[in-house]
Parts: sequence; structure tokens; C-alpha cells
Amino acid sequence: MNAETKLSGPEILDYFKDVVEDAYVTFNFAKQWKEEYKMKLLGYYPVYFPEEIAYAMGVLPIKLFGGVGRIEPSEATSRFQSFTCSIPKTILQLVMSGSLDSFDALAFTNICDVARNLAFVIHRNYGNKFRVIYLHYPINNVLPSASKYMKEEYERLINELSQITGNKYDPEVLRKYIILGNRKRQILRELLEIKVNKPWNMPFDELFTVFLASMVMPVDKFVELGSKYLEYVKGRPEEKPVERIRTVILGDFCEQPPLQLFKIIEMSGAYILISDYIKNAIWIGDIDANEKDPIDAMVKAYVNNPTPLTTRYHPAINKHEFIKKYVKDMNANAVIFLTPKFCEPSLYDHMIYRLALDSIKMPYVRIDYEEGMTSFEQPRTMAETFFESLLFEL
Amino acid sequence: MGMDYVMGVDAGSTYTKGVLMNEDREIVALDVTLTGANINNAAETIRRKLLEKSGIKETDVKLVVGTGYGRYIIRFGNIQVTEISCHARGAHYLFPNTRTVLDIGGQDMKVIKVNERGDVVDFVMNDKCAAGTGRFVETIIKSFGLNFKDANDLALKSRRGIALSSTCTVFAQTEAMEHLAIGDAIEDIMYGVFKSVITRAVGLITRVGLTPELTFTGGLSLNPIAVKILETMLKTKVNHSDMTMFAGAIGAALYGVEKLETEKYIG
Amino acid sequence: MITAGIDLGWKHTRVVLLEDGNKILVKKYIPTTFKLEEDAERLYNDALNDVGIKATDVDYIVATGAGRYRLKFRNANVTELTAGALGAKFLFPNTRTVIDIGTTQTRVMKIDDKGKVIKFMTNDRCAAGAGAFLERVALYTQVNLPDLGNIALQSKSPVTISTVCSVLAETEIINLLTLNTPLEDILMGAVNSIVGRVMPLIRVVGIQPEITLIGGTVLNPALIKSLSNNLKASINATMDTFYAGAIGAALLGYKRLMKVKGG
Amino acid sequence: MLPDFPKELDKGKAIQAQYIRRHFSEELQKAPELKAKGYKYAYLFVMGNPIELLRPFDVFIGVYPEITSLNISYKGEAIPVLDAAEGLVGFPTDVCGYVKMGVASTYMANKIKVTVPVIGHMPEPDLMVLHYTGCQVYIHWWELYQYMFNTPVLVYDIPHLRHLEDTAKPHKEDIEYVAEQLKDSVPFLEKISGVPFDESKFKETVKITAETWDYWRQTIEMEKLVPAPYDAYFEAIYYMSMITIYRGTKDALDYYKYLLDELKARYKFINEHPEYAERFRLIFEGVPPYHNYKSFWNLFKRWGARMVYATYPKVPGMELFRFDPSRPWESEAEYMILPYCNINYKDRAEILAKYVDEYKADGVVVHSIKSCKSFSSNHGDFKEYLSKELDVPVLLIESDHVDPRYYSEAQIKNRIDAYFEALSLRAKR
Repeated sequence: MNAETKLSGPEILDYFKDVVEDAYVTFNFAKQWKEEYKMKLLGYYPVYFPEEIAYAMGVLPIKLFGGVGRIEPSEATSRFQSFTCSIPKTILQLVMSGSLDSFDALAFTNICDVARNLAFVIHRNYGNKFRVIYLHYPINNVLPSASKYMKEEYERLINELSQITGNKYDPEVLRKYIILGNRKRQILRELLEIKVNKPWNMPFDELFTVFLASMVMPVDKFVELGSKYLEYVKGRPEEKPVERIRTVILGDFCEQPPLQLFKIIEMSGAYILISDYIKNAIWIGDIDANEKDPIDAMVKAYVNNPTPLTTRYHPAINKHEFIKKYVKDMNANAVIFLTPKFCEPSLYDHMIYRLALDSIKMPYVRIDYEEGMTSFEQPRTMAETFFESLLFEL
Repeated sequence: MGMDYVMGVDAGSTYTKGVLMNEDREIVALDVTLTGANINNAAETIRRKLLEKSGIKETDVKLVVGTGYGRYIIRFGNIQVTEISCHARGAHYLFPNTRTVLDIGGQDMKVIKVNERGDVVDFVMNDKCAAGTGRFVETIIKSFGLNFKDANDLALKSRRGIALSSTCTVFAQTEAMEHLAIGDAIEDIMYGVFKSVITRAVGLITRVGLTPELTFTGGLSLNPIAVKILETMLKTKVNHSDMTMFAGAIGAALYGVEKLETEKYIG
Repeated sequence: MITAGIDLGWKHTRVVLLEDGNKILVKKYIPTTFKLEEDAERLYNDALNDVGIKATDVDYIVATGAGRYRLKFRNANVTELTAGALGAKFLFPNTRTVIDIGTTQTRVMKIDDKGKVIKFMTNDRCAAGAGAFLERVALYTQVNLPDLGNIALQSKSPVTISTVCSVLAETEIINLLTLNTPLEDILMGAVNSIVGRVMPLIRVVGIQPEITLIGGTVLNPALIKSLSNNLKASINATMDTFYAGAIGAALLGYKRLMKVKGG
Repeated sequence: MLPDFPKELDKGKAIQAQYIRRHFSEELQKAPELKAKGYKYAYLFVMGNPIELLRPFDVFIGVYPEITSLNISYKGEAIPVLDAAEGLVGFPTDVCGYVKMGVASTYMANKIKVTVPVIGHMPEPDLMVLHYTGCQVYIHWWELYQYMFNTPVLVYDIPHLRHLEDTAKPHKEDIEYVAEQLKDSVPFLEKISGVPFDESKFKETVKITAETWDYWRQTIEMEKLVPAPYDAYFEAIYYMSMITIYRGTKDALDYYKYLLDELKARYKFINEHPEYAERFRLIFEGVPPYHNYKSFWNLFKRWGARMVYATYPKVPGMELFRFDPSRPWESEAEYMILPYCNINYKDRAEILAKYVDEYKADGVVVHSIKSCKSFSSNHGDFKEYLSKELDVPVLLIESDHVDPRYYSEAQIKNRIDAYFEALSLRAKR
């Protein structure tokens, strides 16, 4: 059925690039897959959404990227004030301009107050067009009641989705997709390892592109192409390392930084090892496919996840201990906080992590960005100064 | 008995505009001056100029109506009305079929929905973070060592406009300079400057809803490129003339005439 | 050995020729127009003529400032922060804190005894355009920018302008004008508001003497006074620190040469 | 300009002011002595806190950084505290002003011991009660204290009122979930306080709150009267402080008993003195600019406008809610789910539209603030909904609640005047 199976490594990357570019405004691939797979389309707002449940209910989940410089939210600004970040405006603009008309449902979770309010603004204005689903993830995750509650929330989700597709829930189908999802995350983790171990062998924007593709493609298709691409990357001749600073990026957990920004940071003297945006794609980790009730497995994977998430409070997690270990494991020499303009959660994480970074003398700098930024001279100057101060000896 | 006159003074942040109107709602004189550091002096100058131009006796001017940011300062002013109400009236006077008014001033940008009598039905103004539009265009043109005419000529030559922040004028200005630094053409940057302003305006217009005819008032309406971009973006004809920058002052004068009439009617 | 530092800033283009990394042969500036490269090239040639040096005698050219990438004949480029820090250190060897209030961006740098930037802060985007703000204030109040500082110094009771946004600060100033507030009080208020926006940045990097002010605002006595009042410390600011960026760039060029020469 | 009421009809504000003073100077400033006596300072949020569950232990003193922040700002002392927050603590500017000032106050008072305004004197926390109600920033805010002061955190996860099939009705599962957490938290509270829990005391407290609530509700609904006896925004904000700080005490109960009588007397008075009656009846949505509170209020007074309903005083809890002492745990849970900002926006819009009729309002004023996305981020849609779909005149203005640096009086005055000019024309038609 698909011509993609015969693609070579570089061709797969080009295909991923096309898929990603299409997932901002045009969504032609999504429409095509909607036909091909006979599935309904669901767009979900960052950060985490239980894709496996959507698939199990016959719904193809697509992560919404926002506009990222490709659309001007001129109408959406009538709903959201100037002091809100970009992604809710550009996503609302996509809704208003009809770009998302092929979608059947839009899902939101309790990541921040703006996203929360956006969900219900869309419901009030376009409730007849889309089913708006709002999930509240628990934060009291040391109590048994939290897991009980979250299971009810997932069952509510299943119920909502079955009303869209008419499909009945079958735990074995969910189990199948949990296995596929684990495979997808496995591929992504291996790619990430290559980048972390020998960063000169892969520019960060290449890694980022593959991760983005994994968020907006049918999981089986990605697993097929992704594993081939992984083999290709493993077989690629080695590049020569140059003197650059191994850098971890924090803060870009929801609003997507323009690719150009990553390029500029690497050009300024960095090897970017990881950023929150891609970290979150594999955050949920391996979900136990052998659990008796696969929904319990989904719940456990979220509730017991020991890795902090900017938007999730967890009573048992110590963020200071985490960040120290994180940069150590990455063997990083610098941290850049990439914070979206007007994004509060990102700024709060920065406030907490910088204390820990100070304690281990890890150099860091905070750089603001916006989806729609058209020039990068100020971030460039900041990044260059930062790396000049680490590289130059005078 | 002789003709009664009213004066409308629009003390804006950049320019002070004045109109002298007779009781039959005919404009007998109008003039404009830089507001500068002392609004009162500017208003005073305008008043003198209008009287000289028209040769009308001060005593025949029965009422002075102030509008604009400086409206409460004009010492010789009798009543004050906000520029929103005045621009509505003024635009309606200049183009009677006006139902939507776009005013881009130095500080604020407004879109006003008016009824067949020129009353304000609804209005929206720029977000707090999108203030200073008119000034932004002026300062950026100056900082490049150009004037409005050059800017228009350059922008009209542009093939591909450059996208600039359409909210914060300070960001937009920095971006414009940065585009210069990375070697973009000045034509395209100037186009981008006007484009970002008009994009902001179109956003506001969609909030009120565009009921034709649309009349474009305020200093920026004198820029052909601004009008051109506005018309292409809205796909509709836009009313504008060399009089539209006086809309606020004309509206103020009209309020004065109404006041006179009601007083006459009562007394 | 002669090295050149060329600072292509928004407001000013500056050139410095340095001999053996210790002697300033010439320093010049012109206001920048939208023709960044031409401005820089012309100024550079004028500087060469002034001291009768041939372009071929210059061993290394380092560009800095926002337009650094536009200078085709550069050997290297460096950011205005790194260069400014080096320049400040060159002029005032005990400098530990460097303040640069630029047209679009304000920077505060903490430096070590070698002039290397250890920590730096730039203004939040919402507080951008401090330098440009002062220019526009001069514009409405119809005073020449160079005089602004001296007029402001005459103020007895400066107004308070609290807003961080330079656009809204303008609105406030326009209103003060409409209320016929004394000019000097408005101007001093405007200067204080800029200093107020710099103070948090300075606190974050940590105040450490000596403090050196570089860039365009060294020409503004009111700003220097307000700054030293707020910091309760004296500020190094001379006509030379106006050139700190270009000096630092030239100095960096010299150091680079010495390194390759294994000196 | 609406005239001020005679003193004897305006005691309500003065009385609550005394209680506020008591809170700051007796309860917070005397922290060292009180801590020595075994008292524990529990940091709480205004919105939907379970104070009824803490009172029975007799050792917890509630600390409300939100109230500290707004009072600092109200008294004109915001700038130095904000400077400290951004300079000494290192907050970026885009962080909520409440968080900045709250954290900076505690930090200054306990870590670097610099002089702070009287009201800024925040005791070091013994317990952070993280009741995650209607504001995502809450979790980040308390987390900062957790890492800056190593304070134990007691978490209550409160689901957003997200069900779209019915308006502002908490679902059974959510109520059970929260009630269960309340019960689960008792051992922890016993450990921190060293006092055994007495359920009968808890029931008693809920009973007092229930009564208090009933009086508070009656004062709110009084505003349906024409002319309106008080300003349901600018005055109610003073009145509400008792429900926020002293809820569950006899003092609060007596206060609202008194207040109701005062306002009844006012109503009688206005009917005899028509010059006190409002010219415009408005509904206010949003948080006030505390730094310019009175001058901002005057911008409305001078047009003879009085607010007859406002959403902000409903942040501690909606009047549509009733405490039920017979089922204290569930009732407390329901209360924690139902504050205004925890109700989904679609329901908020419907509620507001309903009140425009019930309170015979001429229009709606929306004050959108940079700091509070929970309250403000959807305000544009409020305007769209009310003015386009329901033809209600809406004024939308922006600034910040505690940060005067985001307030531009000239800009706001201009908009307000234009709004009333249009309202006057509308009235003529």
C-alpha cells in the first residue's frame, strides 16, 4: 500500500520533513491517513496525551504544534490577550480559519490555565464542529485514590471516544497499541542515545525533526520508517568532533521553538543533547503491556512516573535531585533555559532548577523565544556571549 | 442676528488639529500643528490660526469642544468628549455612509462601529501591549534617516514584505533593525513596518465586524501604502482623504453645534 | 602590530585602531544609518587616513555589535557583550561589573580579573528599548539628546514613571506634558525609570565594584548620577568607555594573533 | 459623582479593616512568640481552602500570601517589593505578581532580614496546603516555597469543573475523590500539629461557616434591588475579606449578620435620598488594580456607575453553593471544587449572562490582568459573547492586580469615558 517502505535513509528524513511541515497548517497527510486507516482524527494540545487509548478506540491522535511562524493569529487575538503565549492563539487561529476542519475532536489537559480556558473557548464557539475533551490529570499521586480517580478519567475518555467512532472498547486492542507505542519510544530513545553519545554525528534539528514526525504520524507507519532510519543513522560514517559545549535545553515543554533557534544555538558553539520538547515525547516510558488491565498499566505509567514534568506536581519527586542527576547523566557542561514569552510554568521550573544548578556550579543562561519570532539576533547574541564566556581563554 | 460658530480642538499626542464650524455645520477653517512639549500652547496656536484664517470674531465662537489626550488641559475649552465619539461623528460627516471607523493615532488604535446618525454603537481599542502604533512608524522611519514620503516610495517597491511582530511595537522595531543587520532590503523592511501596523488594525476590525463603508482616519491614513495594504487585506474599498486626519476635530465641532442647538431649543 | 575593532551598533558605528594591544591610535564614531556596511567601511577608512596607516598594515580586524556579520572584511567577530567587557577591563582594570544600556537592549555583565564574562543578564523583552526610549522622550520634549542629561540634573522633584514598557512610559510622559509638569522633572523621571529597569538586572548578577558604564549613555550625566545613587557606588564612565566595544574587539584581535603566533 | 454614604451607614468597611489589622499585627507579626507557644503557620490560598478542617486542631494560623501581596500593593508599597522579587530572588518579569510579592515577602522577612512593610511580614511556613483549585500557578507557587524553605506540602488535588453536559455542577466521582483526600490528610495534620483530630469540632466549624455563608449570600442577592444599596465590586471586595481570612469563626458570622442590617438600612436611606442612587448598573468581571484602587473606582463613580454584581468576590466561593453540616466531608469537598475560577469558562460565560438579567445590568466591565491567566486569558471571548451574541455593552480594559508598572491610567480613563459616552447614547435611544 505504501511507497514509503522502499525509501532510503536520506529519503526517509525528507519524508519526515514533509510530514512535519504539513502538520502545522495544511494537514494533508492527516486527511489522507484518516481515509487510509478509516479512523477519526483527534488533535491534542501538548504536553502528554494517552495516544494508545485513542488508537484503541479507532481515533488517530495528532499532536498540535501551533503555528510556529506559519500563520498570523490576527483573529485569535480577539479572544486571547496580548499577555498570553503564542501557541493557544495560533491553535485557535487554525480552528477559526478552518485548517482543523478535518479533525473530529480536540483534547486538552490541565497543563496551564491558558490551555484550560482555550479548551472551553473552543467548545463555546465551535462545540458543534469538534468534540472538545478536557482531561484533569491527578497531582496527588502518592495516594491510591489518585490512581482510582485517573482510571475513571480514562474510562470517561474511552466513553467520549466511543461516542465519536461507535467502537466498543477492547482491552486486547489497547494492549496491541501499548506494545507499538513502547516500540516507537524505544526507537526514539536509541536515536537520542546516539545524539547524546556522539553529538557531532547528528545535528539537533535532524533529531528534532524525527521526534516531531513521531508525534504526527500513525504509530505503525512511524515504527516502520523510524526503525529503518535508526539503522541508517547507525551505519552513517562518523563526523569529526569540534570544540563545542555539551548543552541541555530546558523549558520548551509545550510551545515549539522555531527550528532556526536550535540551529543558531548550535552554531553559537553548542552541541544540543536534548530539550524538553523531545524529552516529553518519550516521557511516559515503557508501559507494562503484561498488566492484567491495560488501563491500569496506562494509569501506573503516568502516576508513578519518577521523572518530573513541568506541568505536573508530584509529592514524591525532588526536582533538585532530579536535575543534578539529569545533567550529570547527559554529561552536559551547560544548560540553556529556553522559555516561551509569557509562559509561566516554564519560568517557575527555571526558578527551581537554577538553585540546584548554582549548587553544582553548572553554567546556565535563560533565553526567551516566541513561536512567531521573525529574527533571531538577540538570542544569537546571548547564546554567542554565553559560549564565548565558556570557550575563550583570554 | 449673526452666525454662531464652534471650534473643535483635537489635542493628540503628536499633532493638535483644529476645526472652525458654523451653526449650519459648514467647515469655515481647519489647521494642524505639532503638539510638542506644551499642549496648551499648541491649542492656543491653533485657535489663533483658525480665527486669522477665517477672520471671524472671537466673540462669535460660542463654544470650544476639546478632544484627544490633551482634552482636559485646553484652558479655553468648554466641554470635553473622547476622541472615540468624535472620530465616529467626524468620519460620518466626511463620508455619510460610514458604518465602521478605523483610527490609527500616535498612542492608540481604535475601531468604531457607528449607526446612521454617527453615534458610537460599539468600539474596540488595541490591546494594552499593542499601544503606540502611530509613533512606532514615525520613530522607525526617523531612525533609518528617512521621511514618510521616502518610506512610502520604498515600501511600494517591495516584492516580499518582511513579517514583523504585530503586537508589541518595541519588538517590531527591534526586529526591523535586526532584519537590516542580517541584510534584508530596506524596501521589504519598510513594507513590513506598514504591514505589521495594518495587520494589527485588521485584527481589531474583525473584532467589531466590518460593516461597510469603512473610513480610515488619523495621521496614518495619509500613507498611500497603508491604505493599499488595508484594502488588499480587507478586499474592500476604504474611505480616506486629506481631511480624514481632522475627523476628531470635526467630530468635536459637531458635538458643539448639537450643544448649541439643544440650548437654543431649551432657551 | 596593529589590530582594528569595529563596532556596528544600531545608534553608532565605532572604530578603534590598537597598537600592540596597549596603545589606542585612533577612535572615531558616526551615527548609524540603514547602510550598516557602508557606514562602517567609510569610518574605518577615515580612521586609517587620520593616522596615516595603510589598510594592509592592519594585522587583524574584529567586528562586534549587532551588525558584526555584515562586515565583509572582518577576520573574526565577537558579541558586543564579550567585547564590551574586555574594553571596560582595558580602560578600568579593576572593573568587575559592566553596564551597557543600548538602544534596544540593556546588558549587565559580571567579569573576572581577565575581563572574561562570568555571568550576564539582559533585559526582559517587555522592558526593551531603554536607549530608544530616551531618544523619543527627547523628541517630544523637543530637547537635543545631548542636553537631556544636563536639563534633567536641574530637577528638584523628579516624577515617578513606574511602567516597564517604554511605549506606555511614553504615554505617561505625554500626559505629564499635558499637565504642564516642569520639563526637568519629567526628564529626570524618564532617566530614573530606565535606571529602575536596570537595577534588578544588576542585583541578579550581583553588584561588585568597580562598576563601569559603557556605550551611548556615558554621555548622559543624569543617568550616571541616578545609577551611582541607586548603587551607592561611583561609576566609571568616560568618553573612552563610549568606545569599550570597539576597544575590546581590537584587543581580542591582538590576543588572537598572539595565540596563533604562539606568543 | 456618586456621593459617599454617611458614616453610620458605612461601618462595614471600618470593622473589617480592624480584623485585617488583627490578622497582620497580632497573628503574623507576633510569629516568633506564637511559634514558641506551639502555633503552626499554614500557608493557604484564598480560593477554596479547607480551613474548616484546620481550625479544629486549634494550632494552625492561616497565612494568605495573596492577601499580603494585594495589601502591600493597595498601600502603595509594591515597587520595592517587586524590585526585591526580581533583583534579590531573581524572578523573571512575566511571573504572576502575587507569586513574586508573596515569595519575596517571606524571603525578605526570614532569609535576608531586610525591613519590610508591616503587612509584608510573613512568618516562615510550617506547612504549605496545596489545594489545587482553579489556578495552575498555585502548584508552582507552593513548589517554590517547598524548595526555598524546605516546607512540607499537603496536597489536595481538585479536579477542574470540566463536565460540559450541565452547568456548574460537581460530579459525584470528583466529590468523592476530594472528600477521600480530605480524610486521608487527617493523620498528616495530626502529625504536624501534634493534636488529635476531633471530628465533632470539624462538624461544628462547618456549621458556623454554613450560617455565615447564608448571610453572605443574602448580601450578594440584595443587589438585585433597584437602586442598589452598595457597590458589589469596589465595596464587596472589602466585605469579602472576612470570608477569606476568618471563615469558620464566630467573628465572621457576627460580621455578616451586622453587614446585612447595615445594607438594609442603606437601601431605605437611598430611597429617601435619590441623589445616592446609581445612574448605571454594571457587572464587573476580573481582578481589581489594587495599586490604584480608589482612583480606579472614581473613574466609574464620576459617571454615576455602581457595580451590582461582580465575579471576583465569588473567588472564595460561589453564592450558588450551600454548606451542608450534615455531610461535612462531601460538603467541604464540594466547596473546594466550586470557586469561580475552578468553573469551566463556558459555564462562567453562561452564569454571567444570566446575572446580566437577574441584576438588571446596563453593561459589563471586564478588567483583564497580566498576572492571572486563570481569570483573564479568555476575557476576549467574554466580550465577543456578551456584545455580539447578547448585545450587552462590554468594556474591556487591561492592567495588573498588584503590579503598578502595568497600569496606564490615561489609557484606561480614555476607554472608560468612551464607554460611558456610548452607554449614555444607548440610554437616549
